[in-house]
Amino acid sequence: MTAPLGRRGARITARERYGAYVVLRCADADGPTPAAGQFYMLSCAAGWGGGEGERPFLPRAFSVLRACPASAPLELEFLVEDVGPGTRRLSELLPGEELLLTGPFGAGFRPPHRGRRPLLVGGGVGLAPLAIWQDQLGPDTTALLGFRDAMHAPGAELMSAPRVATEDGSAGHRGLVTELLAAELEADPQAEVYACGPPAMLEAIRALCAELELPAQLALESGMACGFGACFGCVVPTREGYVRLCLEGPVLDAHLLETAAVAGAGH
Amino acid sequence: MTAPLGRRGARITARERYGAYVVLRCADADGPTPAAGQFYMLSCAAGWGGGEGERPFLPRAFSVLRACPASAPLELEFLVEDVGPGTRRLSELLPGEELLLTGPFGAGFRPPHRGRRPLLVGGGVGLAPLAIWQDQLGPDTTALLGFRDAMHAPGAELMSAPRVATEDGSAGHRGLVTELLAAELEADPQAEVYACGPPAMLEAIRALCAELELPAQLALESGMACGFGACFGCVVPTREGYVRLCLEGPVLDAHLLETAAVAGAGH
Amino acid sequence: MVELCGLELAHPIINGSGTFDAIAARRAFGEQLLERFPFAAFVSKTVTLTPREGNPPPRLWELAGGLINSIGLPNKGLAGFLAEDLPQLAELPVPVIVNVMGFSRQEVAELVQACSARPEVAALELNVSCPNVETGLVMGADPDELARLLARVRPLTDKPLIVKLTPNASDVVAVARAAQDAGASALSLINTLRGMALDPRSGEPWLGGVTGGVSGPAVRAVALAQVHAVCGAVQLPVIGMGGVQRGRDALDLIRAGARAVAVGTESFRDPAAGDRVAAELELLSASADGAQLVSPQPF
Amino acid sequence: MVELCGLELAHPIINGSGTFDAIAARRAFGEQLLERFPFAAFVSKTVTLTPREGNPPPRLWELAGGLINSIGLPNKGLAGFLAEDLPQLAELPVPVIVNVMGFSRQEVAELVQACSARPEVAALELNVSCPNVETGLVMGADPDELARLLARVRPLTDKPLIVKLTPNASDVVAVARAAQDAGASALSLINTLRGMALDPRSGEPWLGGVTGGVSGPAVRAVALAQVHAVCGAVQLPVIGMGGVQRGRDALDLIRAGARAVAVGTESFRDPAAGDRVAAELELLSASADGAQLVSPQPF
Ligand SMILES: Cc1cc2nc3c(=O)[nH]c(=O)nc-3n(C[C@H](O)[C@H](O)[C@H](O)COP(=O)(O)OP(=O)(O)OC[C@H]3O[C@@H](n4cnc5c(N)ncnc54)[C@H](O)[C@@H]3O)c2cc1C
Ligand SMILES: Cc1cc2nc3c(=O)[nH]c(=O)nc-3n(C[C@H](O)[C@H](O)[C@H](O)COP(=O)(O)OP(=O)(O)OC[C@H]3O[C@@H](n4cnc5c(N)ncnc54)[C@H](O)[C@@H]3O)c2cc1C
Ligand SMILES: Cc1cc2nc3c(=O)[nH]c(=O)nc-3n(C[C@H](O)[C@H](O)[C@H](O)COP(=O)(O)O)c2cc1C
Ligand SMILES: Cc1cc2nc3c(=O)[nH]c(=O)nc-3n(C[C@H](O)[C@H](O)[C@H](O)COP(=O)(O)O)c2cc1C
Ligand code: FES
Ligand code: FES
Repeated sequence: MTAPLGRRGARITARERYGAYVVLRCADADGPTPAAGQFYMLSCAAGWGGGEGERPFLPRAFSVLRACPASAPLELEFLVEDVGPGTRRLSELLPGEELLLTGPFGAGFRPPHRGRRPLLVGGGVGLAPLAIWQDQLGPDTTALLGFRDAMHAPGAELMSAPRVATEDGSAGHRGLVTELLAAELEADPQAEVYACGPPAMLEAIRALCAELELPAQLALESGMACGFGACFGCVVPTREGYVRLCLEGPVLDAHLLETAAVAGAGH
Repeated sequence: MTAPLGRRGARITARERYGAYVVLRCADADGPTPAAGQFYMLSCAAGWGGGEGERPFLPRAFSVLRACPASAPLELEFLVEDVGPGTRRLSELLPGEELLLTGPFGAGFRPPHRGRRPLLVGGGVGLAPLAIWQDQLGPDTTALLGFRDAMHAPGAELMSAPRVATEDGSAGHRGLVTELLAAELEADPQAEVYACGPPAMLEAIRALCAELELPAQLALESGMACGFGACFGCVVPTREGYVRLCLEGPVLDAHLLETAAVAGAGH
Repeated sequence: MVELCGLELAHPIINGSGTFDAIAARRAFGEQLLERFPFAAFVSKTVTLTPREGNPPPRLWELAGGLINSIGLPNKGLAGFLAEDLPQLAELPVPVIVNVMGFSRQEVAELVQACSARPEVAALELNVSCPNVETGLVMGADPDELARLLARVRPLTDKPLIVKLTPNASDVVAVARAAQDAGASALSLINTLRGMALDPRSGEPWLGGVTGGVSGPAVRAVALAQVHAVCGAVQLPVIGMGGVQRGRDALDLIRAGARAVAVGTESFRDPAAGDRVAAELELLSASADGAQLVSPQPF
Repeated sequence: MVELCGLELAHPIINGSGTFDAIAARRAFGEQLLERFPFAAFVSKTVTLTPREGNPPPRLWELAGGLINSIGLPNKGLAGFLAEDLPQLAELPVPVIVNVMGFSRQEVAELVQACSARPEVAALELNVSCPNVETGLVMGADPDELARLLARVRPLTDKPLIVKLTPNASDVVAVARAAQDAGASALSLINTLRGMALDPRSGEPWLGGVTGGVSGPAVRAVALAQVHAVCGAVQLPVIGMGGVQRGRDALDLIRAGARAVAVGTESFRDPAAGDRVAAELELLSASADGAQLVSPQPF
């Protein structure tokens, strides 16, 4: 999906808390329906600046969590975790206030290879692109989600019947979601993995899938200034050299990567 | 009154509109009761920045409109007119939100000379220091107020029985408040003038009082970064050289000035 | 219409080199990019003689009102640029200015000659912010060094040769004068200010390239001072840039003497920023006293 | 405790010259200023040989994350300072560093000698951001010019002589090396960046002094780059400054090599900023991995 040229306003229509997360819903009257795995660059029409260190200044990248093309105008949902001045300001937005956005940008998920069963694996806010992907693949698609603790576990409500791991054992399996994944893959060698989460988790998944010779599509993060290929800031190293994640990604084939632990990404 | 050392938070307790103006009321638990004519430097605890030109950054100077020492904690009122990014952000503050302030700073009004009748003359937001002064001098103290138009005239409600002039004739005398003043002074040569308003108005008042050889105390404005003598940015030229308005003013004896039209002040 | 060393521009707003990739933007925005191209001319990202991967990430760090970048001039190299990119850039509805940088006079000469030979190229912009590996001097920080460079390359092209100055110089006016005397067609400034950031966790330099260049509103006042000083000292047309976000910022640079204005960092926030700035500028310029529009509530 | 060329400081945070007037602050805040003085040493505003009124107003212009000032060094002159101000500054609970500036080597020599003779003075800071009227060179932008100045004045005092560098130089490291070789006791940087603003109404320069100096968070990254470069090149203790708002900014400068850190513009926003930054810095430094505190939510 190509994006409208220029930044546009989108009114917040709803805001809901899920533990440590906020889901923002907005009306994107002028935008096209995004593909699963695509992202937008978001900022606020008012008060974007003056936080910690006088930031934010640049817009912030957000995977689309959910798109409701049936509604007119198109409604988009984003999942926000407050980790710094940009996400703080965004998570304070109230219904009626205005979001500024550009996008949708980037290359999203590709359908599973013939005969492969899609398996969604997410950590924390990494569930966002998986939710819209599950919407498209169907509610039966297996989803494994990892969260840090009880504050974050409510994020699981955003997907259909996920299996959950928490590091503190407050919900589901005590431990890492990669442990759930390992068990799952052992049981099903026909899986195709779709994953999004912190760099260390993605790298563990990449390594595991490489070992088992399973296809995996990883939605990565890196620091982005523009989202449309203008700044060359978002590059990640691949076997084919640096690629701009905003153009060639954010979803990359795992076999393209020597590592999914991207410098400067994550928090 | 000396000020507490350091910036402190003050919760907004009320916010009221008077036409183009907003009156903010806040609880200043740790501050002393200010003198009439003193001022505070105000900013917002959140979202101070990211407006027009990525400003505001510095705090903004505001005369105290009214102090309610009877209330515990002390409550302060400020009168805000939205003329730029700082006043815009301040005038959006809602009850419960936090103001940051330093002050009270500067030298306020001195009592009238023996046998002199105080006469308050204000233009626009310049009414602020006159309101608290009238509170102290008594509600009978004559006040003449000038406003641009019908949008601004509601500011008159903030003082007791003022006589009003508006440039567009929408309320009171059609014309300038200095016309009311000239008539008043003709009738009463025992007046002592207390004035605050835009530079051109103050200069007209200064010239008039000089001609009539009447004492006048003028509350001036100039661009201020700090409010407590640190930056040397707020100087105004006087017969004795440049003086820091935040320390020696904002109220200056008219006879100290060759002109009250200060470079860079007003909007 | 604005005339810039022979180029006819529809309005004074162009892009800053390296802040808009028209080919990538066409992928992101589709054909509407050509229909509503936001700039009156397109300046390419810096092209070097040989291909460059650029610096290791992270390459960006956000600042108060700006950012530091340490991109490291990734590009396909001269041959790749001329073969693959230039034909695509030629499809843009505006003149194409190619920005080049060499690490020696010989390299710059080759770049200028090869680009100049191509009809798609309307003008050349010389990025002189890098050191000359032969002399150790930053080409654009030393007037004599720059004069020697231009003496070598100016005769090699009939096309306009714009020199993009570095702001990290003790005396940018002296450098500007040297460029004028040596035959530059125009000057552009400012490039980014040298800056740095540390990783809050490790305390080590955050940027893969260790230091980087500061841009955005944070540098606007520095840009205005340098443009004002240079315009007061040379007769050449000047392309002003540095922190432009709004028509009013562009107006400031024009009032300081600039003929055209480039938008850089603001395009990251709004891909149509060039267009918006041009429209705001026109509005401001149209009013007899442009400034009144700026301050909507004179008392 | 921090040792800075012989001075014992209770913590590493001091004020930037010209950004805190302790005498005025005592008027505004009363005696609590002495009880909770926000800095570990007090640096005076620049003192010149003869009294100066300073520049005509307006003197300030707000920027994205900073401001431009064109104050113009108003001061009572050496005699007035020594007679009226110094005795009052001596009442502060911290060492007093006197910042001086002369427009010729002879002027600087007189200032250094006279201040050095006063026991209230713990150290001297030389502001070398102005041109030498005899040579036309900015004393702090040219290594040789600075070396000649220090050769003249260094022998005149046994007290620590801190040289405050200007950031508006092509090669600040070369200037720092020259200062070290010529016997400076310490370096402080950065002073303000040259900047400008126009009156939005008239389009004329806004500041009475036409150009001014940019300070605040907008210059932080530039300051960090210069402090890092200088600390990597000299052995002298360095006082780092430029845009410090929080303990973390001070920590960055210290990690870049600074011994002490000055807070300037942030004191305008919060008169107790020095105190706050010192407390935040201590908290950060106390944690084994100071940085964890910075990023409270590692995934
Ligand atoms: C394609 C993509 C999709 C994403 N989708 C989502 C999503 O759906 N939901 C979600 O919550 N997040 C998402 N993110 C992450 C989100 O963009 C970041 O969390 C956000 O940008 C952080 O901004 P901040 O201002 O809150 O924090 P910042 O402080 O800007 O960033 C946090 C991290 O950035 C680094 N950092 C610290 N200071 C700076 C600085 N000055 N400049 C640069 N880096 C700094 C550090 O590593 C820090 O831990 C996505 C990112 C990408 C690239
Ligand atoms: C002692 C004192 C008491 C005051 N009391 C009151 C009061 O009670 N109520 C009230 O409403 N106001 C009062 N003011 C005025 C108030 O402080 C200003 O209106 C306010 O600072 C404007 O800030 P702003 O960000 O809204 O607008 P700005 O845009 O900062 O200022 C408006 C004017 O400042 C100039 N300007 C424009 N851009 C800049 C810039 N970048 N940097 C510097 N100047 C610029 C122009 O002249 C412009 O017209 C008082 C001022 C002083 C000194
Ligand atoms: C990410 C980024 C990349 C840049 N790349 C180049 C470049 O390749 N060549 C060049 O001459 N200038 C480059 N610049 C400098 C800009 O063209 C411009 O001079 C500078 O950013 C100031 O303008 P701004 O504040 O509007 O961004 C780059 C700037 C940024 C922010
Ligand atoms: C209003 C103002 C006045 C200043 N006056 C002086 C001065 O008199 N002498 C001097 O050496 N530096 C002076 N400076 C520079 C500061 O000491 C400091 O080097 C600079 O502002 C950077 O620090 P900051 O960003 O924390 O303000 C002044 C700065 C400001 C903002
Ligand atoms: S975010 Fe700018 S190129 Fe990818
Ligand atoms: S406002 Fe800073 S000295 Fe007056």
